Amino acid sequence: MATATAPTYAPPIERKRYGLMDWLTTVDHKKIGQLYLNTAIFFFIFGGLEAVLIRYQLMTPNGTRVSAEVFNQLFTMHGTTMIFLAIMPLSAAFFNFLIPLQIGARDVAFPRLNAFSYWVYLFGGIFITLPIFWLGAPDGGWFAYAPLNTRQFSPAHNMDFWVLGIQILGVSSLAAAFNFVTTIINMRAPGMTLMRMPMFTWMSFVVQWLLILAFPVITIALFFLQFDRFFGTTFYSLSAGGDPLLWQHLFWIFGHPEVYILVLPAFGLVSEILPSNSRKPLFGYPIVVYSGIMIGFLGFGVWAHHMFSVGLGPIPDTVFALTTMVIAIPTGVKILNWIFTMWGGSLRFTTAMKFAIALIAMFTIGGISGITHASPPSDLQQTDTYYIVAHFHYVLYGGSILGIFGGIYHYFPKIYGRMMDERLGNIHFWINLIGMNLLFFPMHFAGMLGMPRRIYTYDSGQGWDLFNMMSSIGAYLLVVSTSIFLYNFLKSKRSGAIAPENPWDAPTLEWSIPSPPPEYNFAQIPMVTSRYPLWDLNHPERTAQIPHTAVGHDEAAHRTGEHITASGAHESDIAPMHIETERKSAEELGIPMPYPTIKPLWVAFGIVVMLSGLLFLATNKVVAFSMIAVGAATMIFFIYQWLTSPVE
Amino acid sequence: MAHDSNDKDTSPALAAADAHTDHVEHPEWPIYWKVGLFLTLITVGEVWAYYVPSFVASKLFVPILLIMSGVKFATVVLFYMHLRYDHKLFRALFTGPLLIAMATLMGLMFLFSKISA
Amino acid sequence: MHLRTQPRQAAALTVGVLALVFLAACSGQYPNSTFNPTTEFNRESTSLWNTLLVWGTIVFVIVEAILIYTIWRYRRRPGVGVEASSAMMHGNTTLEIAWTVLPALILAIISVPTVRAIFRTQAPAPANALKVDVIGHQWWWEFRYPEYNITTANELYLPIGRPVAFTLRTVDVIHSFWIPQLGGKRDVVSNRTNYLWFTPDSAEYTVYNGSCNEYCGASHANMRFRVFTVPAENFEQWAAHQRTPAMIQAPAAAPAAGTPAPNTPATATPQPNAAAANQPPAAPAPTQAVGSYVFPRDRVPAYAIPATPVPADVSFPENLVGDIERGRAKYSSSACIGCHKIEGNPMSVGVTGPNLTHVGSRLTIGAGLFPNDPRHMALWIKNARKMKPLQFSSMPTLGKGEYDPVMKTVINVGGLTDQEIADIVAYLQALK
Amino acid sequence: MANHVAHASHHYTSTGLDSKKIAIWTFIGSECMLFASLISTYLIYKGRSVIGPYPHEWWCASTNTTSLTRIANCPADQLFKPILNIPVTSVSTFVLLCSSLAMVLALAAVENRNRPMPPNAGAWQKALRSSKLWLWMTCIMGATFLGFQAYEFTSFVHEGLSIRKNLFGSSFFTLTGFHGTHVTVGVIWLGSLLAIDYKRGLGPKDALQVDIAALYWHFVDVVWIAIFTLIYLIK
Ligand code: HEA
Ligand code: HEA
Ligand code: CUA
Ligand SMILES: [Cu+2]
Repeated sequence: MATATAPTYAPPIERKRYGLMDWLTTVDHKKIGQLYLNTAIFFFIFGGLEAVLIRYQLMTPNGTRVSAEVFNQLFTMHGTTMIFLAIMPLSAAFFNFLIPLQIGARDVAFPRLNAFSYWVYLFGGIFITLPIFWLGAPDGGWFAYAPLNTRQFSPAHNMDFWVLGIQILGVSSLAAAFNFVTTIINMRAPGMTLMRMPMFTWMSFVVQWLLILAFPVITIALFFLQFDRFFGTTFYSLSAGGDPLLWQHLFWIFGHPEVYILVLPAFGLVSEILPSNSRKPLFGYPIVVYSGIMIGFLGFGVWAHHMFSVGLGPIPDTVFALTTMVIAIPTGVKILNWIFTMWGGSLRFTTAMKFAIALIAMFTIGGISGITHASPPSDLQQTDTYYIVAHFHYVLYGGSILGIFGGIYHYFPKIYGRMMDERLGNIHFWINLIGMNLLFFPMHFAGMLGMPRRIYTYDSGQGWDLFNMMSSIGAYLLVVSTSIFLYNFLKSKRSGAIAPENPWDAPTLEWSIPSPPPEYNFAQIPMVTSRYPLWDLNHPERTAQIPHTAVGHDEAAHRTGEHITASGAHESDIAPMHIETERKSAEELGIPMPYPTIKPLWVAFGIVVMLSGLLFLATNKVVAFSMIAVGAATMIFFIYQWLTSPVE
Repeated sequence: MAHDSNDKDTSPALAAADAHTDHVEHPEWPIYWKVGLFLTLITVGEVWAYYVPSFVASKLFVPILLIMSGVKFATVVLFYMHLRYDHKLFRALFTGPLLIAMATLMGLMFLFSKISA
Repeated sequence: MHLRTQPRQAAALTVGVLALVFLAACSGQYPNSTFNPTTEFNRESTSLWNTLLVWGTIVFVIVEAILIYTIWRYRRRPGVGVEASSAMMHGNTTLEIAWTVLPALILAIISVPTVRAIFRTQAPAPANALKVDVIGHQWWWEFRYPEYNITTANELYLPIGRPVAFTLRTVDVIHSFWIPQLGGKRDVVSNRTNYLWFTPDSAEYTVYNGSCNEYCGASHANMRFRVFTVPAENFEQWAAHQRTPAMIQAPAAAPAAGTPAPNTPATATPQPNAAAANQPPAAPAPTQAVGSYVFPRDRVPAYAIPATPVPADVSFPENLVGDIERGRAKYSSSACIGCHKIEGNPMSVGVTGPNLTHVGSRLTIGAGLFPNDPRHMALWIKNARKMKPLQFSSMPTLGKGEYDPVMKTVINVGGLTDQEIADIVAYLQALK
Repeated sequence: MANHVAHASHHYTSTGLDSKKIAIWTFIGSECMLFASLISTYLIYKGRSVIGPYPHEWWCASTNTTSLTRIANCPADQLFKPILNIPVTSVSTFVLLCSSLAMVLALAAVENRNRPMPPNAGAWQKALRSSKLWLWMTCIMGATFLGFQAYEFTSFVHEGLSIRKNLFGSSFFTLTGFHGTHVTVGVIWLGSLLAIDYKRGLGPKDALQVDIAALYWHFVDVVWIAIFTLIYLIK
């Protein structure tokens, strides 16, 4: 971002925006977080409905409720939607909302880039979702293996939408990742050392690195596919000698880190929920941090465990089997540290707590089944069967989704300033827990008894009927439970009980400010002296044994040119750890806030228009090129505007 | 990423002195031109090697070339990109990903038996 | 109290659900179970599975037990505050080392048999192995026995007790070749060749189902095949018979309906095919052709006979009598010959479709999708693209006046009348 | 933003470093994976094209045979020479290297803008203080590199290698094309800095802006160092 520095700026025009415009132009990480949250919940419902249609079709053998073509679109879009449009953005919602609050910052490092990420995600999501409405949706499976994904075998537009859509969504994830890495490295409050960061921020930090290193690979794989489909290059072309395994390797080099991108934020949320509701610090904080880092790091060395059946040969199989198994160790460490966080505590079973506990129980099942196919000869009987479907739903639903539900119940008061209905939450939890097990557990059996995945129909008398019936009933239960959640979410937003600053008596910074937080988050940046600043104030006995130091405080004072008396000079910008209750406006406090701006939205829009132009390349050159031109022009113009206008 | 102490920040915060002039003194022309010359010489060496058939035939060819470009790579990064002088955080930000990238590349070369153990 | 009882309910309910499923799994018939020790490959993977299952269960039980105990024991009770001993407050190094090392040990234990099995299952095939070339097509399987130069489709005959070595290729996208009962799957990868071998030494004298397991497009679900594991001598007979050119076997009774009586080996006087042309539909004179064998129908288990429903919008008049000779003539002059090969029919030389030389002797058509009887075959020929989701490059809709869902047109010119279809069916059914 | 001196007291940063500089380094780390994927693909497909032309061998189309030396008795119109043109590329490589030198000098000039010039400073020392000069040099050399690449691409197409021709064509043009795009972006970026320089002069307070652009520029150069060896020189 080669922007000129302040002096060259045109004098900023201060304009307050209201209503819709307020949302379209916001650069406030909390509002952007809410946008992410609501959009992602919508897409979760959408992907869920696709899944329910899948179950409806498979409920009985030789079902004819949906056609083969539609079914293939359903499972492709279900997987794509859930992963790229539901779970990743749900995590992003928490990144946006929580990271600055947890590290005691007033915003992210690049607020406008943050808005940009959201708009790209929204437009990308719409772009890739629309075609399902005219039954022209992507139908190559969520990992779209070559050569089935090439023009030769998928001549229609279906896969065009997929390749362009994922490309667009990648832009969003990467932009956000750079932003959060910088934020976490650089925007921490005085004394908020890395080893004092709340666990959610830590896991997010790892995830940002996974995004930064994994997404470029899929980006390239997608560019190859894009060029093949639109410009006739030969990367995956059979006649030219292209190698389908190139796609598979590139995809899974991204794909495996991706699965930890999906689960680590949930792990982070659980690591916040458990201590608060056990009234006890996280057990073995450092080792939980390191295990998170290890999981992320090892995640780059296991990708070929998705390819045991393609015939890599015994030596690669062995290597990847072993590296894969090793990941069980750091993950197990997490599981047991969570359990022992509760050990000796005084547990309060809030809905959030129930979801956190359920995650421990359910994810373990998925993890262990993961180990059973980390062993290639055994995997050869499992791969591409429903046993795999069972595995990844136990880790994805039993891991990511349960954790995120927990996170929503836990942080709803902070986000919306109102409590969620615990009674409904309780009902949601139990139906959800029973439903998901009824849904996914039988899949283990269907798989080991020979049922392939991605089949739109199966013959009767194969011994799969009962299990499929169970799964389908389970899915219907989840419709019920999720609907209850949805109702609770919308109702509580409007009429939930007013929430105090710290309803759960939690230890971390985000709870030291009003709910919902004021636009500037912290009137005075707190100077942190330990890992559990709020417990230092409220429950010193809980944190008595961990070291408390004022590391970095003088330096901060020096750097901000302020002198903090022991009591904390109150007109100063930073102050000793304290709790803020009254909310003033940023103007009153003289805190400069970034200007709202529409530019990021337009840039995002330009990108999407530009790429959409490719769709018409084959049919109507004029339309194609004019769309590309207009899109590019919009993008460039607003990037220029963006870079030459002041932030605040 | 790994920071291994509970109470003491091993993050670079303490090292940096002052927000206003956060980058340390960078070298000047007297160093830069030497670096440039050094890079040019290696490049000449590489191209020359390419034109000696006997050398191309020998099994030293590839390793030597790789070493030469590796040295060039490192030189530019250390001197022109100032990693040698700048904050150690930047070194971490760059070398970490670089290592993963190179490991991945090597892995792929093995998997497609471009190189064999 | 309300909250207090929850964890127990949780445990109870979830355990209940799981138990239910277990029961379901342990009762009933599972024709595609991966747990049958029918080949050394299967014994390897099954024993490996057992090891993994045991250790997995141990880990699961331990973890969940500690979890449930913890949430029950330390649930909040009025008045009782945090009672954690200082050792359990922030962490406990010995414990943490313990649950780092123990999993490592378990993994070490399971990795040993894993690695052994990897190398065993991927060892080079024994020299005496029966060689079978598997070629994947969207959406059917081509099987070749180079030693016998037999080419067949969607049906494998394997001699019990002799190693079989598959060479796996595909002409289009990636598919995956799997016979759950006999051994692990292998992908057939475009521009690559894969290998898989095992010995059906303890396989029964029966039929197993096979399937495609890599998503390969519209009819991925309909890319099935059948494996007949038969005694060695029957295999040789079958092979000897399949090697011979097509032999028209007059049906037991006209109309050419239904399957022949069980166990009656296909009978016909082998003859040069030039003659076949001017041979009248001879009265069935059951003469034993030496070394001819087809898997006896009465031994075919129910699960091997497809029950795929026929789409409502395709129909074929009942008991329309087809004439073999007319059928042969029509077949030899129609579109069929462009894609299908019939050894002994000089006109029929196509290679893109399944080889039909002995199609009459097969159990199923449409890649394991329908039983091979005149009715289904007629429906298939009339409108394959309604019987099974297909694409441009595959079996066209042939019935006159039929709607072709792929071309989105009604077939008129070149379309076959029901009578012509019946004749062709009679001819093909006669190719035992 | 954190780097706006004016707001420093409002934007306390934990490392005291500039956020943009951290971001650009993170971005460069990400770019490592990007180019690693591209280079891997080129190397994986090396020698896998079913037809020529090839990077280092002669190719006779009619017989589809290759050899390191000119193939005798191959009809002239069927004979394709090795595609890669080492002399030309060596020059362009050298140009890009020099642009890196110019870039660091530009940065130094900006950083030292306010240093008093020694009284007996010669023309060269004065030149060293001219950020405009060195930014111009960098831009021009970058543009020259792009010119070379344009020439290279067109001549390859004339010699029968298009991006659709074979695996070599696809992976080669895509890899070098990606790099070329990066150079183009760099030239535009430096151009915008030049514009600012003419508008109001770049001083120490802009050093960070220039530094960030420079880091990007050097990285693009570094990538080319790898490409030149792995793609062009190694046979
Ligand atoms: C949230 C996402 C997520 C997570 C966290 C995981 C975690 C793991 N996964 Fe999973 N996986 C997926 C999502 C995920 N996976 C998806 C989506 C697919 C399918 C993609 C597709 O084909 O569509 C897949 C597929 C997949 C495959 C390919 C199967 C196939 O296609 O043939 C394999 C094979 O090794 C595998 C293994 C593992 C392993 C070993 C872990 C480990 O990380 C698990 C570690 C955890 C534990 C083991 C439990 C806790 C540990 C203890 C209690 C300690 C003691 C335990 C032991 C000693 C065993 N996964
Ligand atoms: C995090 C990711 C995630 C999640 C949460 C889920 C959730 C579910 N999945 Fe998903 N699934 C995948 C990721 C996920 N899946 C992936 C990656 C694949 C592989 C795709 C591929 O092969 O390419 C897959 C594949 C897959 C298959 C295999 C398809 C096949 O191979 O043929 C099946 C089959 O049953 C299935 C079912 C379900 C069901 C029933 C749910 C349920 O849990 C859904 C629960 C949610 C709901 C039920 C929504 C609630 C609905 C309402 C509230 C409606 C009422 C409200 C209004 C109308 C406003 N999934
Ligand atoms: Cu063939 Cu799936
Ligand atoms: Cu994986």
